[in-house]
Amino acid sequence: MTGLLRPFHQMRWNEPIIYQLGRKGQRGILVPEAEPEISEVAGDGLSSIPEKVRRSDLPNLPEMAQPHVVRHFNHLSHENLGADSNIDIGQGTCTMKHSPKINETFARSPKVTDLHPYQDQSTVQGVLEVIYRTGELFKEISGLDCCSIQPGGGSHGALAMACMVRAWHRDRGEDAQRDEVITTLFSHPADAAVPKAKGYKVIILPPDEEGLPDLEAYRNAVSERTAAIFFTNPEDTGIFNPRILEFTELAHRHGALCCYDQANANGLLGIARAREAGFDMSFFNLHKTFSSPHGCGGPATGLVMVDKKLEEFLPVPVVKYDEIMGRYFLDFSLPKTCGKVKAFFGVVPVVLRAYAWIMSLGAEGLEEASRTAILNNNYFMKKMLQVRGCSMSYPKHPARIEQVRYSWEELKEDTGFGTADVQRRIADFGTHYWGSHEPFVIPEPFTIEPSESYSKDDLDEYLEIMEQISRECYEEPDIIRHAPHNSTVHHIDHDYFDDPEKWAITWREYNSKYEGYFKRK
Amino acid sequence: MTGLLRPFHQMRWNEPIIYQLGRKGQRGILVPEAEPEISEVAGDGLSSIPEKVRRSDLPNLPEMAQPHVVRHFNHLSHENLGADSNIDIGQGTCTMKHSPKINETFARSPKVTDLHPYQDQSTVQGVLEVIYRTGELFKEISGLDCCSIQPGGGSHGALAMACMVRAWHRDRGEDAQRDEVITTLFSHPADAAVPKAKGYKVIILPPDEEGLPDLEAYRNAVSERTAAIFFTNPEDTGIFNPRILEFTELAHRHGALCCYDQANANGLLGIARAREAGFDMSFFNLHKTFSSPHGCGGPATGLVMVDKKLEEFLPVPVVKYDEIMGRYFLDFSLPKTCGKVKAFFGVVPVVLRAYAWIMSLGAEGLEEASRTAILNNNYFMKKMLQVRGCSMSYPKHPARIEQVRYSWEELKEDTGFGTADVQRRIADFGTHYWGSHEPFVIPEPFTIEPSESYSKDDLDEYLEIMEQISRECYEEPDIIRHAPHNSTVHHIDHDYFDDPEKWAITWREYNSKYEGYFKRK
Amino acid sequence: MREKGKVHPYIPNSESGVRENMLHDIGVDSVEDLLVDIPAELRMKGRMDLPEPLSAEADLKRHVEGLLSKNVTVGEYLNFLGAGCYDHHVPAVVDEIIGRSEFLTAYAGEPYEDHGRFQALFEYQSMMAELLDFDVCNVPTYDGAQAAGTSLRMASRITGRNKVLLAGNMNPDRMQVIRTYLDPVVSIEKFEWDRDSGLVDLRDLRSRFSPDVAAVYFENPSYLGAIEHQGEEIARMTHEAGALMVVSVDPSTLGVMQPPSRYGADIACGDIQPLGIHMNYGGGVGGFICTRSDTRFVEEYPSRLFGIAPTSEKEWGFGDVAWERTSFANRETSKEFVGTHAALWGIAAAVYLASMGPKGMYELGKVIMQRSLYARKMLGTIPGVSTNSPSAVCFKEFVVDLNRTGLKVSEINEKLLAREIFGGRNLSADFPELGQSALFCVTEKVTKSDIDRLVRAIREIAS
Amino acid sequence: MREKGKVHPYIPNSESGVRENMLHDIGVDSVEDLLVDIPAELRMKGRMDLPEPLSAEADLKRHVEGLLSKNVTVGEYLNFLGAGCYDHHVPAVVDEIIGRSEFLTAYAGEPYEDHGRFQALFEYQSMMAELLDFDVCNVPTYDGAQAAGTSLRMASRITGRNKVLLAGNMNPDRMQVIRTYLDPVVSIEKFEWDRDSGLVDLRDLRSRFSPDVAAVYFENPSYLGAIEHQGEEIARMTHEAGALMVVSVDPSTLGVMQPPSRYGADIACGDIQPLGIHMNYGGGVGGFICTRSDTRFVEEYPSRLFGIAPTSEKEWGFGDVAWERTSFANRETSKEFVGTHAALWGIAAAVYLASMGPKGMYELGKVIMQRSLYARKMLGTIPGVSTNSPSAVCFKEFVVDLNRTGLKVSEINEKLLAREIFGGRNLSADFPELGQSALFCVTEKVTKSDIDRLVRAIREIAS
Ligand SMILES: Cc1ncc(COP(=O)(O)O)c(C=O)c1O
Ligand SMILES: Cc1ncc(COP(=O)(O)O)c(C=O)c1O
Repeated sequence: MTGLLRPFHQMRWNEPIIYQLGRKGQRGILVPEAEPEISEVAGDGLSSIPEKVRRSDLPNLPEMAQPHVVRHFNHLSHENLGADSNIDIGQGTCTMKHSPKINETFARSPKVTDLHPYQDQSTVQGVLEVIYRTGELFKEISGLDCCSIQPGGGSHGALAMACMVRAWHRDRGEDAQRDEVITTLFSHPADAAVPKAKGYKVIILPPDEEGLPDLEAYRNAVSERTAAIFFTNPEDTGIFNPRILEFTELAHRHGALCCYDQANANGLLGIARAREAGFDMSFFNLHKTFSSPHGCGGPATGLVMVDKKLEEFLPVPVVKYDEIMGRYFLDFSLPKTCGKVKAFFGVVPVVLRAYAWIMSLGAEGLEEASRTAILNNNYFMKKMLQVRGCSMSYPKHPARIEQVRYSWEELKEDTGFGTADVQRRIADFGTHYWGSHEPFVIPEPFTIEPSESYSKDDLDEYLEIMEQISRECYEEPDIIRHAPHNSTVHHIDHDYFDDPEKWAITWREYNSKYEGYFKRK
Repeated sequence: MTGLLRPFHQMRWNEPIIYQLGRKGQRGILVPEAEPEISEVAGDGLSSIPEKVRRSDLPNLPEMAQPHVVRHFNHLSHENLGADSNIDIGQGTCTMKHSPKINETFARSPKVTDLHPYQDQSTVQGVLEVIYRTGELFKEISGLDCCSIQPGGGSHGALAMACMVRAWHRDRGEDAQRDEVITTLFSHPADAAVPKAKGYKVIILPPDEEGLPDLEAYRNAVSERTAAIFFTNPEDTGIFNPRILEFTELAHRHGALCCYDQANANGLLGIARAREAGFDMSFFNLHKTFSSPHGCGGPATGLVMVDKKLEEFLPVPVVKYDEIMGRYFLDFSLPKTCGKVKAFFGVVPVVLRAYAWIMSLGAEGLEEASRTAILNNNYFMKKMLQVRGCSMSYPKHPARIEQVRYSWEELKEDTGFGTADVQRRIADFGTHYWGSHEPFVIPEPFTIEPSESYSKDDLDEYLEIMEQISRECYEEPDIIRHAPHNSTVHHIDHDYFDDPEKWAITWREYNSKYEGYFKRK
Repeated sequence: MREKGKVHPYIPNSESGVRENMLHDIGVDSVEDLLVDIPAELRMKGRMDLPEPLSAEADLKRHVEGLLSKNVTVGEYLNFLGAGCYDHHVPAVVDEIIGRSEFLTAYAGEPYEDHGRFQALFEYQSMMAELLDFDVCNVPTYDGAQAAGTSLRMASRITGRNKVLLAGNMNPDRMQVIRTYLDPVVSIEKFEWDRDSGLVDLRDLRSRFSPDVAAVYFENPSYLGAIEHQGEEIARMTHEAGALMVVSVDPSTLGVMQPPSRYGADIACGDIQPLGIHMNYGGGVGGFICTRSDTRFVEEYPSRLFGIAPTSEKEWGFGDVAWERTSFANRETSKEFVGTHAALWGIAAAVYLASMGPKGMYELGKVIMQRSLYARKMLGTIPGVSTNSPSAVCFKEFVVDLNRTGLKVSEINEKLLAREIFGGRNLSADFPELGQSALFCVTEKVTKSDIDRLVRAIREIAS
Repeated sequence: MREKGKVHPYIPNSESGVRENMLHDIGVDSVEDLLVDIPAELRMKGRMDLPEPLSAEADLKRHVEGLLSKNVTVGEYLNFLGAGCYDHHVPAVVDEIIGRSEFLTAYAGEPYEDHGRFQALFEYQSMMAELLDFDVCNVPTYDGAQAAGTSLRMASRITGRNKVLLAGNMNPDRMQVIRTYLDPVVSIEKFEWDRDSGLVDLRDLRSRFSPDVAAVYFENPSYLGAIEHQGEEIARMTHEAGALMVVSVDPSTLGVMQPPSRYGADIACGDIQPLGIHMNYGGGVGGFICTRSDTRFVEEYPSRLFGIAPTSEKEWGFGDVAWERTSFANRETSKEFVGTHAALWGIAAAVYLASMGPKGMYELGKVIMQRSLYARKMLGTIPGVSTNSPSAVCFKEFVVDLNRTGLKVSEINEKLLAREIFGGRNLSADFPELGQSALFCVTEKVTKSDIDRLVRAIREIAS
């Protein structure tokens, strides 16, 4: 009971694959049956399906009674952590934070879940008002003017931006000429991949020796071919680019648009905004900074804000307020719209949670969140750098915003263990740690983002885990080598993911390749 | 992956006591503040409290931020099993079964949770209708005539019965004379303890050599002093008393009332009822047979059914239907009522779940539940008796109803390990097992009740665990001796529960007796 | 008798293939063969006459939600009812935690596999003890009424006496339960309350002591809302008479009011419903009993008491303290009885208290005092309406005297209902001496504009 | 700038004492000192002009629930809207599981600490593959629209061609998304549908093939509800032209309808919303893409694909298959991009499919067919109302031709609304060729009496 390290063991159920459970004939739920009067009129319904497309067999699904469905998925949930259960600071760039339970009750209300997108708009005034008000809040948060909640995630927000860039230049007759997008190496991969998917040639700026996008390289890259720049700032190094205005101004001077990836705005609320930095548009991940839970990877929202001049290019529809009628409505009439990026209108429960979170904190509270995130990050960094084998690059920026990309280069050199080994071992301590996204120019990287949801005690506990693992790398290599020990499962053989002969993406594919336990057929 | 035994490990967080968490000044939730206009009129409110009773300090509660409250109790939940997570057949007499999730959604609806008991009855017609309809269903289930949902658990149901017994005899002027209640040794302890708490002298019938209440002893016991009999049938031996009618008739012949403990009715639905067995009243645990979840031990309902003749003695109020007005109402006007046993009217969410469960199954489904419970029990028994060291008494009754009390007598003799040792070890397999309630006339007892919620595979898995533990007792005693190994905690020192010098019932008491980790002050 | 082929989602083995296998393993032909012990005359004839089942979940949902939609909630209307069941805010965290299946569907697991619930309830006991400034608290009983009843029977056993004195200004619903619970073992005598102040009538109380009095019981605040500040005097008298003082207290007051331990109570009890538990039409109740760490007291609890203990690996372990007291251990010599009570609400209260913390409980008390004072003052400005009598300071409830409106409480409440307001509890039946009076309750959820709306409505109705 | 002493429940370190400690440990005086990299001109001036916060949870709840109460749900009114978003019954088990915090609040944990979500999504993939009779399925994409868009871009990459042919009777909302997603890399051409049958116009389609056609895309059922049974012919033509056939399918049909793999589809896609996911005003969407186990196809998925692998202790292990495809691994050479999509809905669909099983999916399809056939027939009996054209057999949706009522769809729907009925989707804007027609949807939740109520209402309105 002394010290912060807890003897931990994760739940281990050794849960079978669902197809190994149940028994032929069992049912998990029953479906309504047609009334006799209906059968009289409509018969069995099925014989009217043209024979060619009438299913000739039953789909091979599990057959399980309800208690077993519940138990199985409960067991799987026990074998998962989640932000509610661990000190979830190890997922840099993702702003793991507390999602207040009250907001869940809103999102789960039938008043949200049981609405059809094509209901008469008079019957969805509540949800339209929430969307509208959220846009109003983000005007202040971003400094920009108009809002779309349509994108279903951060990368999707980037897509909406790329689509608007195309529509904008097309409108000005410059689309053919402007076939390049510039981004930076430490920006999120989506900032390159998305414009590329949208048909742009992507130029990636390397970092300079301070870790910031190389301004010289940028000057050479930007031109009349530049359609837009897609920048994350701060990048996951946590260094705010103090010259960002030079970048955006230069882009503007060349007729390009400036697109801001604010997936992670958690260090900047009320402190520095898209507007002041000269961006024309920006997206925000409501599932990160704005506290909607991540749901194992969505549903999510990459809310987009744009400058007034881009309003008519927004995806349709947008929510507007009719002052005279006193009602909210969906406006589809943007003649220059970039089109739609998502079915229907967007992910309302996510927007609602973000709205509630912002309303619960207000301007002062949002700022407090950012300032605390910065405080936590710098505190953690200070201590983390004292852990043996850990370092960071770009020491010219000793203060960082909300996250830091670290390196185990020295650990690797000293012990042969690198970031993947630490990652494997940390599962034994009931928490999570992530090895950073590409590029791996910082060797053996990891990114920590200790958002405002974590206390000093949490950070100290996590630091103690890092120290312990570092110590083990130096002194007890066998522990690391065979980790994890106290997790749900043990060392996984990765060949089975990269070799097409070996991989199995479904149980059916497994059964076609293997019998018993991975015995090749 | 072969066999049914799973390598299991329960979640081990080594979670601190809540007072070891948080930090001075932290808040988990904020409370509304008075509007300025109110402060103007009412001041700070507090100074109006007479000084003598104005609290002079703040209560010493934990100070925790919301994420930490969530995380702490999540961790504790991880360190608990529950029927949703394990093959919960080891808690005999408690009818652990599946509680359908749909019924939870009903119970959690604001249309249930957010009702005040003194609302105008026109605004609670839905809940009154549910109570009324539940009574109607139980008329068929029990064969009896009138219903009260007031008791807050099975023992409370017994209390309501004892109170009606008193009221009945008082009404007939026989209260002073009738000061005895007869129950049986294998009946639930509540059937003795409750009448005793209600001022009765309790006579406990021993079992005869067949394990049934000794009829001879009963004939000697019953008299004009007998106020009532309180019988469980079947008792946890699982043997249905085929001569129960002789008991009830004899009681009636002596002017006594016959009270049935049907806490566990799970083997008898649609098969054998209180009415046919001659009982005047009976209680039913809605949290057992009728599927309301147990909530770690309540809230619960011990619904009481009585014969028509006892209607006016029921606890007040009862729910009635006014045909003319077409509305349900609370009837307080039972002049001979036994009084109230519980605040307000009863535990509505529990009643609602039971109502929904019965409605989802219907008559055929309820019978199917009982028949399957019987099938499961007899299947399990057959296999369990093949486990080395296990036996049961009263072999004259080779078929049992819904549960069986077994014995590890032989195991104990052979290995020195008994039921408590098995209990300690079973935690290592992710399930639970209970050593029966007193009396321990069957040596080293345990009671298994495999309700209809469990599949053959579940029973086989549990049996394999029992076999494994038995094998270990014989062959690997050290494993048993030091169990549990894979649970949340290890061997607990029981002296700290029985020695007043050592026990600590609160953290505050702990701190007054100990410092550090159990170091006596 | 089974309908061929019908498989129930809740009953895995209702699938007929597996049944045949199992019957075969048992060595019988049908379940019927397992019912040999039930004689024919005890078998039910025919099938229960129940409604057609709603086997499809969608059909069941529609049916039940259809019934429930006939209810009107306190969220839909404006509510001023209290009288022992209170519409406090329930933090969402509470519902989240007690909704988790590991707590919701657990029952009586052992400290090894159900460590979590033992710890959670030990923590509940610990926080309640701090709130009450006592050393011992039990796992929740059925409700505050039973907690009071048991406290009085504990007092009776401890003192070896069998009469208790109960305050006339106590909750009449609770009074009925206590009566049932004590009868015929302990007898009850009521003592007077002062009609002007609303407090205990000390003179009357003093006159009633006798050597068979085991305990004096009063509530703080009283049922009529009054803050009782004569506790020390009452304690002095009571102890002089060799009896124990039992005080039932609303725990939501304890951020701003002294707990009974501080003015001499020997046993404090009450209902935890105000601590984060939904009203549930009165079903959201659970009782607590707190005492000193004194074996004479501890041994008399019928309830479960979870204690802390060391383990072989230096973890926190838990288990039942003094198990032999309980009816689980000794049917004939137990202290009253124990059973399934309201443990989950105990966990709810634990989450609530941990969320609120010391300052939350303080601020809760403060805003309730402020808003209820405001409401009392404002209602008092309506012609024909008086809120001055009884005159004591109140916590969240107070008596509104409507006699001079010329209307009955029932009439006024009916008109309030038409305006979507649940008016105060009608006192005319339980306290006929007050004529047409009602008990209004103002919790932290009631805002100024709610109060103003009420005042406007009554002003209209009364004019 | 901090308001002194204000502590936020969501921000543990907002308590000022600990901040001082931490600043001290860092070696600075204030957070301001950590903002050195942000030049003054980039700093926000003043404070954001946001509404006063609702810091108390009770206040927040009242505010938000007040807003939401302005919505009317499909449970409160009777609903006949479909058109790509369907009001199927969502089993309570689904909400229970996806509401569990371990799934809800998890994100990107590794297979060691988040084994559970990997397994749950592997099982999702496995069940979807069975439903579709294909070997591979991805972790859900944003929605069925993006699944279609990506399927078409996969087809383009596989064939090395850059034009796709889309059926004219497809979902117009989805069409817009596909257009955005393909532009400017892949061009789109629409082909005709047969106005009489409602099915693909084979002649027109045949005329449009050219060597740059990568794929033919149609939906089954079509947006207008028709069951397309010419799949084999379309596949033959398509494959002869060297193109791939991409079919988007409503998975709720697949208990009774052949999956596209059985009539020649190379890629099947669609939206999982019907599989146990609440409509959420159109936000409850998630896309699936299924193919054969063919590396040429697998390598073109942009999505995550969870695979199974052995562990050193012979457990089931999981991880990402062919990670190098994804934009997480290679920003410049990735297949499109991946990000946070809709994983939780994938778990929802897994729970749904496991609960329903083969027979549940079959019975679902059957009752929908029966009830929608009944509705179609009954509506057709109303004078002025026709449900015969297009003539194809439909699944849960069908076109109701209201031209001869002399009323506009919008007028009829308004009158239905006044009767608390959401009428069918107005087709007059998207399909002007149909004049005043509406698309009505009947799921398993709609009972005979609901349909009769609708028919009565329209009969009244139209007369
Ligand atoms: C900076 C940045 N941009 C974009 C994204 C992509 O967001 P999403 O995962 O919601 O697609 C992320 C997510 O990690 C991010 O950190
Ligand atoms: C036969 C019998 N009677 C009474 C009871 C007491 O019920 P409760 O625990 O609800 O008080 C039980 C509970 O185990 C029981 O099995």
